[in-house]
Parts: sequence; C-alpha cells; structure tokens
Amino acid sequence: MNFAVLVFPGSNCDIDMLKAVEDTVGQPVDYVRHTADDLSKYDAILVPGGFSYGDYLRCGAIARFAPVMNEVRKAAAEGKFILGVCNGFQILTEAGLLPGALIRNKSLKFRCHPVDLRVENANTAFTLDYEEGEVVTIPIAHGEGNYYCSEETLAQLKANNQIVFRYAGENPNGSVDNIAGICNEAGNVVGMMPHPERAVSELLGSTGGARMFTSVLNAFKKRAESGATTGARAY
Amino acid sequence: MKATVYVTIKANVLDPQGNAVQNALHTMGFHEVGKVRIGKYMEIQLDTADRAQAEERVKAMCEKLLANTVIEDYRFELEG
Amino acid sequence: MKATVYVTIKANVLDPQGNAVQNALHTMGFHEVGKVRIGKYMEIQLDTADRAQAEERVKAMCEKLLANTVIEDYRFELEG
Amino acid sequence: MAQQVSAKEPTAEQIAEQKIYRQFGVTDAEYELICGFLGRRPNYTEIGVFSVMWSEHCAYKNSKPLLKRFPTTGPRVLMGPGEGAGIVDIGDNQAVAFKIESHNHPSAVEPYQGAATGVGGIIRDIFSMGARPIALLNSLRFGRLENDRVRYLFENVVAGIAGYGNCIGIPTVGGEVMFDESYEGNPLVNAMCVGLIDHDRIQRGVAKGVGNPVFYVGPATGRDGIHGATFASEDLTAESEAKRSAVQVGDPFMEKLVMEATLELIESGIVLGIQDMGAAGLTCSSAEMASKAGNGMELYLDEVPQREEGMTAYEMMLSESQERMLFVTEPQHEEQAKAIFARWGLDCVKVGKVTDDGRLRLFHKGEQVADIPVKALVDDCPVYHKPSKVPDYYVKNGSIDTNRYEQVLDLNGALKKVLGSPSLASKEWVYSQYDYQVRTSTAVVPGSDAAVVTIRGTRKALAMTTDCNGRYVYLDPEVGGRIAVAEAARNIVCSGGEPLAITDNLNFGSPEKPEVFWQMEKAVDGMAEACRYFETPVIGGNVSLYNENAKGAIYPTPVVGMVGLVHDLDHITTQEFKAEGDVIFLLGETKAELGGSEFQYAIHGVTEGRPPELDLAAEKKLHGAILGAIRQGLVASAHDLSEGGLAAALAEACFGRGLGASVDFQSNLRPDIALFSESQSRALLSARPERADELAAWLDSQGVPAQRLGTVGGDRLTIRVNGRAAIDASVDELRKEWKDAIPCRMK
Ligand SMILES: Nc1ncnc2c1ncn2[C@@H]1O[C@H](COP(=O)(O)OP(=O)(O)O)[C@@H](O)[C@H]1O
Ligand SMILES: [Mg+2]
Repeated sequence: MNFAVLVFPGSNCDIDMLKAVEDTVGQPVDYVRHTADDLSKYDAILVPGGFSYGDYLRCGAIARFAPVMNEVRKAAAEGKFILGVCNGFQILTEAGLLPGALIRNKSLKFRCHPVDLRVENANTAFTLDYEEGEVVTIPIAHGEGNYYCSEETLAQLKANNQIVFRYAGENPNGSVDNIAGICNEAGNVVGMMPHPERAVSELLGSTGGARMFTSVLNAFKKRAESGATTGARAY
Repeated sequence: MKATVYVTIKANVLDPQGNAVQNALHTMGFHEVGKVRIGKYMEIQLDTADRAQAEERVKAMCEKLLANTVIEDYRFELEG
Repeated sequence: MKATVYVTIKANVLDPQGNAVQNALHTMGFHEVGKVRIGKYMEIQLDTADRAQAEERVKAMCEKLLANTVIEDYRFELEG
Repeated sequence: MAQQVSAKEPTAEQIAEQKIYRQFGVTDAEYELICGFLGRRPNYTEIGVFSVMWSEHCAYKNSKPLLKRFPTTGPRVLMGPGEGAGIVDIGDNQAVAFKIESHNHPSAVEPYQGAATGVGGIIRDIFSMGARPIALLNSLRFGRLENDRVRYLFENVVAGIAGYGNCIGIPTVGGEVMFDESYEGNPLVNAMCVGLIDHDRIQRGVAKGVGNPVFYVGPATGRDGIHGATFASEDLTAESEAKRSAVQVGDPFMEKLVMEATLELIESGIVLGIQDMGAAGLTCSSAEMASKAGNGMELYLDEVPQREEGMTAYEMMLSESQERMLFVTEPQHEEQAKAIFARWGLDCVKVGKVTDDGRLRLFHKGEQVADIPVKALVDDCPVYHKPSKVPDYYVKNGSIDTNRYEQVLDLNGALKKVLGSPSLASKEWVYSQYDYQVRTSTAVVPGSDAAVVTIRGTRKALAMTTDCNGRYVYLDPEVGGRIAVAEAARNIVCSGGEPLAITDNLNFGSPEKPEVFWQMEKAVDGMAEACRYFETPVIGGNVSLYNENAKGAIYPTPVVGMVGLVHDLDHITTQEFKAEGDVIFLLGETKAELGGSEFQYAIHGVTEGRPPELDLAAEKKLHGAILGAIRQGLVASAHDLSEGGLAAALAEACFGRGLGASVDFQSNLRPDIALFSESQSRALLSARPERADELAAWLDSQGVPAQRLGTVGGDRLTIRVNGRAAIDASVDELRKEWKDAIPCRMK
C-alpha cells in the first residue's frame, strides 16, 4: 500500500506523519510537495498538521489553492483514503472536502495536551480497528480547532454517522457537539484535530493513535480482496 | 484603484474573540458595551482602471479566498 | 449607538499576513493585486445616547484594549 | 571622501561639532578613537555602523573581561563561544548545538513581538551553524501577577513564544518562570534553542575566498528596530514620523522557509560561510564574517531588497528586520544556490563581494558611502574594566539570622501557600500553549526536572533545562552563580542525563553602577568555578545589561541553559512517583537554610540573609550517585530539591500520577525549617521495594548521605518529622492549590 504525506510550505508535522506510517504499518510512504500534479500512485493521502502558509488569513485557506489539492479532490472522488490531521483537517474543510469550518478555540489560546476521544464511528477506513464507544488518548495541539457547522449540517452529520470522534472529557476548544473528527458521506475522507501520529509509541506518551494506521492498511487489504478499486464504502 | 474588504462573522456563528473582548471591556469598566463582533478589514491595491471588471474580480477574490462563506460574510468598496 | 472600529497595522510595520495573502492572490491569477494590508474591523453596540461621551469612551477602549498602539493605528465611527 | 548623503542626515562636521555621536551611545573618547581608525571624521552611516558594533550587545565592552573567566574548552567541545552557537560532541559523528539569547527590552515594549522575534533570532543562530533545531526552551521573569501591566506582559510574552515556536514547528519543551517585584517594568525573556548536527556539516560565519559573491536571503529590509537615537534629533514631522524605526514583527512562516532552504543549501556543500542577521543586522553579519576570514567586504546597497521607499544606507545597515541571512559561496555555485531558494519560494540576491583589503566598503546610488577597517569594527572596541564595589545590602544581609522567624505551626497551610506561589506553582498555563510534541521526539514533556528529547535512529537522547534563582544570586552572587549551574546539572542528572556543557544569559542591571558590576563579577566567578568543577564548559551565551526599573536594578539573573546526554533511552527518568509501595529516599543533608527561599518570601514576605551554601564536592558526588543508580536500573523516580524544599518536592512527586506518600523525616531542625529549607545538593529518589536495599547500599558506597523516608501510596501526602505529624493533606487538595495558582490570577 502506498502512502503520500503532503507537504505544503509551512507544514510541520509531515515528518511525524511519515515516521508514524513507517513505525506502525511499515508501508512505503513518500513526501509529496504542494506542487505535485499526480497522486495516482498513492492509495492513501495524509494531510499533516502544521501552519501551511503561516495559517495567515484563516487556517488552511491558502493551502487549499495549491496545485496538489486538485489531485486530492480527484483522489477523494475515486474513493481513495484521505486523512487530514489538525491543519490537514482545516485544509480539507476549506477545500470543501469535509463540511463545516474550524474557528478559534473558545479560550482563544493554543492548547497542547493529551485528550480522551470517544470513537463514534468505527466503520471508516481509518477507524476499523477500534471499537465503537471505545475511549482512546491522543494529544491535541491547536489554536483553531473549534469545529463549527450549521444545524442542518450537524443533523446530516448525525444522520449519516459522519461524526468519527468526540471529546470524551472536557471539550478543549468549544466545538459543536464535542466534535473532534468527522468524515465525508462516503467515509473515505476523515478529518480530525487530535494528532494520531503523535500517539504511536509508549515512549512518547501513548499508543492511542496507532490503530488509525493499521485500520487503513486493513481497509486497503479488504478492498483489494473484494476486488473493488474505487467507490464509496468499498472496503 | 483600492478595494476595501470587510469580512464579518455570520450572525449565528460563535465569535470567541468578540465575546472575549466584550468581557474584557466590561471588566475594565465599560459597562455600556453590548455585543462585540470582530471581523477583518483588508486594503488591497489594484492595478486596474476598469471599475466594472475590478468589481467582478474582487468579488471572486472574496468568494474564493478572502472569506469563508460557511462562517463569514463579506462586502467591499472600490475607490479611486 | 454603534461604534465601528478599524484597526490597521502602521504603515512601516511588517504585515506578514498581508504579504501572504498578496502572494496567494498572485498565485491564483489575480495579477492586478498590489499591496495587501490586513487589519481588524469591530462592531461594538453601545448602550448610551450621549455621543460626546461615547466618542471619548470608545477612544479609551481603543487605546487600552482594542488596538496595540505600538504597532497599530485605529479610527472609529459612531452611528445611531 | 566624495559622497552624497540625504539632506536630513547630519554631515561629518555636524556630527563632530554637535557631538551627535553621543546620541548613539558613543563617548567622546570612543569618537576620537574612531576618527583615528578612519584617519578622518566618520559620516552618519559610519558612525551608525560603529555605534552598533561597539555596543555592549555586539562588542561586550563591559563584560568581555568577565567572560574570559569562564572555562570554554573540553574534550567534547567542537565549537566554543564566538559563533552563532556552541557545539558539543555526542558521539557517532553527531553533535549538539545550543545557545540562549535575551529579548528583554523589546519584550517590555511590545511583549508579543518582542518575545516572538527573540525566539526567531535564537533559532537562526542554530540553523545558521548547519544544525537542525530540535527544541526550544525559555526562561522568563516578571513582576507580581497582581499588577495589570505584568499580567499583560506575561500573557503576551507567552503567546509570542507560542506563536513563533508552534508555527515554525520546533517543540518548546521546557523553561522556567518566576515572579518577583524586582522584575516589574523590566521582564526577562530569554530563549534557548537546541539543534542537532553531523560533525562534517558544521558551518562558520566566515567570508572566505577573495572575489567570492555575498548573498542575501530572506524578506526585504524595512526600517525595523533601528537605533532609537537616529531620529531623536529631528523635529517630529509627518514625514519623519513615517520614517521612524518600527517595532520588529516576526514572521515564523518566512523563517520556516528560510530555515528549510538554508539547511538544504548547507547540505548541498556549497556554502563557504554563513551567518544570520541578528542584532545590528547587515552591519554585524558582514563585518564579523569579513573579520573572521581576515578579509574585507564590499556591499552594494542598491541590491538589498527593500520593503520601504527611500531607505538610506544608514537605515539598511542598521535595520533589524527579521528572518534574514547572509552567505558566501563560489561564483560558479550561484545558480545552484538560487535554485534551492527558489524551490522554497525565496529570492537569493547577490549584494556584495569578498575583498582582500580588510575594509568594509558600502556603495549606494553610485557613491561609496562608507569605508571602514573591519578590524576596527570587530576587534578594536575599547574594553572597560568598570569599578566594582561591595553593596551595602550585601554586608547588611550577612548579619541577618534567617532562623529568627517565629515558628510556623500550620504546616499544611504553609505548604499550600508555597505551592500556590506563582513562582513555584504549576506552569501548565504556560506550557500548554506551547506545542511541545511536534517532531514526535519529546520523551519527557514539560513538568519534570528536565525535558528529554530523543535522537531518532539511536538509543540516545538529550536532556535540557534552564535554571537560575535570582534571589540567591542577589543575596550572594558568587554562591548564587554556583547554585545556578549546580541546579541545572542536578535537573539533568535526575532525568538520566550526563551534563555536557552550558550556555548562559547574564541578565544584570547597569554596569555603570559599581554594585551591579560587583554582582556580575561575583556571579561569573561562581558560575565559572562550578562549570570547571562539573566539567561543563560554557560554549556560548549572551549578555543583557541595563535591566533596570524605577526601583533600580533587577535581581542579578545569570540564567544557565544546560544540555545533557542520556546514553540510553532506558535511563530516562521523571520526577513523579510511579507505584504504590515504592520506597522513598532523601539524598543529601538538610541544614537550616531559609535565606532567599520561597518559604521566606511566601510566608514571611521578605528576601534576606544569605542563600543556601553550595559544596561543589558534595554536589558532584550526588550527581555521580544518582546517575549511577539510574544506569543500574535502581530508580523509579528522581526529583531534585529546589524551591520549596523537601515538602514541595514530595508534593510535586505526588502530583504526576496522583499517588500519595507517607514519610517520616528524621531531623534535628525545627519542623518548619526542616521541611522548607532549601539546602542544596539534595534529591528525592524512589525505588521498587525489592530494589530499595540495593539502592541504599549503592548510595552508601558512593558516600552520599541518604535517608529512607517512607513509601509511596494512598491519596494523601503525610509527612511526619521525627515521628510527629507535620503535614497531612489529600494530594488532590494540594494539587489544586498548585495547579490553579496561575490560571486563577490570569482570569
Ligand atoms: N516557560 C516555560 N516553558 C516551558 N516549560 C516550562 C516553563 N516554565 C516552567 N516549565 C516547565 O515546568 C516544570 C517545572 O519548572 P521548574 O519549577 O522551574 O523546575 P525546576 O525547579 O526543577 O527547575 C519544568 O518541566 C519546566 O520545564
Ligand atoms: Mg528540578
């Protein structure tokens, strides 16, 4: 399975994401620059955290116009597995690949600490290896992780089971309905504020995020077994 | 020509910064202060003389980049 | 009454945000865009009818909290 | 010399006649010297260039004689003071580069940007050596949080550090924050950066090779941070207002690009010399690079990217616009260099040439606007040996008996008060605003004695800390200086690391005051002695003088930044108790030492007497014993005793996992003194019960006094002194005082 880790000017969790793939599933993984115009080789595309373009104007607003984003859009439509973490989540919402928006934390402060997350949807490509309702510890590190969406959108998210993670303890940013991560309707595009790539080894504090990587590898294998190559919920 | 763009947070969207400023002003003794909303104010120099075209182009800039219409409204003025 | 406050970065102070937006607009094909400067736009509801007093009070709010006068300028309008 | 200056600039004659140089801080005698070096009177640009190069910041003219007292060499030192950062060998062709720097005065004026650009500056120092920055620390001092302005400064300094470090993606893993009236109006903001480098990649700031081009990289130059004196002589017209020096604003996104591109450039092997533009911008980087190579340099100022219109040579040379670098390569590598920067969206502009005449020559608008011998700028600044005098307060404090305070009987209350004192309280409010995990290498996050950052691909890690207790240094600069080094080393050792070297930031008041100069001398002597004893040389540092407020000088605060090597990941140790039943040991001797203690300040409201003593031999023995025990796997937790003494250390060890402890301390001191004395060279260790005897035997064999205090367990901290109840409180209740102290004051 081939993984791509996108690198925008200002991305800074790109290394962490790449190492997490190597350490958890040991699959081939490349950095792919924002100027790339071909992602056809990749089965999973990981949009890492950081401060793309300094997060000036709005987080993720400028990155969304990078050439590679056209390819990400294509890949999403083809049903490829896409995960946006933190700034990556912000980029995916700005790009319209995920609904809603991420605004300033209610406290107006950047917050970095471990949080408890409840897995709400264990059927996405990135959460197959978790149990629904399970609580895992994964750190956050963001200043604008306050998920907002309209009531209609929220109703849709609930109806389609698109809420993937909720904060299980204190809500660190004021997000609507304690949302920490969501997916698109098809379930192949997932965005979340917490950093699973920072939670893949005991030495660094927790392993709560490791199964996101094993999940997507399993989803890929299942899909390959079933012969399907594209399409929604194909795994 | 110069475009002045105002980006404001939609009425029904939470404005954490506006709320914080409102509270701070109260604490500082400005009790007459009611709701505070904080948006962005942008000045953009444009190297063009065609007003109608500028109108259209600035609108495109706003829709695409300057405002996120999920949470923000915008308006702009052209001058010069 | 309503106060509208405009906070802008002083002319000779670096505006990294404005620069980044300027570059982005160029990359997006808006080549007519020259300098971009980004400031804040605030709307403040005031529960007062005394205009002269409001003038003075809003000035105080700006000086004390709303603008960082070391790097920012401000101006405001009163309405209603 | 034929030359054109802008109409507003005074002529060389006016500068001489009206003694305009004085506004730049140049004395009459220095001015005469400058005329001598030039063989004529300096023009406005030249006097400007001299004034910044001969400032304390660049020339260390008041501190040089003191800095010479520091040991700066050692078997591991690859690069000592003098370059952007010092470098220490850590084996396997790898080395660690680190340095600390202050941004006190900018932060007092504009706390967010002042702190942010301080962080940006120290990061450039590290990557301009060719090192990959891997961690940041910060050492902060403020007045009391009851004051509005202090809260504003604290809030924004922290936000500025966070804003820069988080954005550029270097984890901020540690530091310290203390609050005391002494710093009101003059906060201290010191930032430290640690980087990793391979031996063969080490760069120096030298302008090698006559005829080679000099390149400028980074954002355009504006009128940022130019010498305040510049426009002081002009009437304030709208025009001059617009030209006034602007506060430097940091752009961490730009710095991230410059950093990645620079590291790529260095990796390509084509760089001959490189230096960042920090204080005194283009002036300092060009002059120093030329000087180190024994060469000269020509700069063509029209080529310098400019953010504003009508900039003069003077303004360009003195601008402190951020995120800029200067480097030298051979002409044939120009295209390659440009291509590397272009990939990162950056311009790289040829602005000069290395020459053989030993002069710094500046050209602007077709004229030569300055011509100065480089050596005069870099090496010939006069060095002053300021008079020194023992301060009265020091003499007076010698006769104060710090045991005369009435005995405190409510020790539960006293412990809560000490834990709730902002200097000692949890700094989570601060570090939770810092991304301390980016780069996924932070094995010990903020909250323990030292931070520990792993080195990918190895079993090694680096421990790092900053330490200085300004109260101790104030009460006795020599002892306080020694303690600063000792405490840093103790923190490193308790985390499982071997102390390698230090960087220091000498924050003092005005050296013109003999009493302040005495503090500087004594503190440096104390630090130097400790560094020699612990074999932790000083590989770089920074001096910040004239830190004064209305009430006088700040407490002398020579901050020590130390890095240690953890030889194996298994040695990483943290301060919190790990498991029920673990046995707690106190190492070291407890004496009646309350001078300068947190207890004295929080309970009795004074800072007086003499600080705790420091016996270097005892301290070193302690380090060896702790490190030995850790390496043998005997230690479950280790925590050094510092502010708040034994009681605070026990409480802190309980907080991590919410585990209680029950101990009985045998002491011949009054209970309040026994529990809160800040005697040095002490630490708390805990061990699995089955290893406790082995640990005791090991400590005994090392000649370190150790007392078996009790065991870990339950949810209360119960401390008895000689069998008599002294403290008994739930861990939660204590933790609340400690945790809420800062957030409550910042609401
Ligand atoms: N400004 C800061 N930035 C990051 N971490 C900090 C800061 N201040 C304190 N800390 C962290 O809080 C913990 C306690 O600090 P401190 O009480 O100074 O420790 P010690 O007394 O052991 O030197 C340490 O881990 C330290 O790194
Ligand atoms: Mg400690």
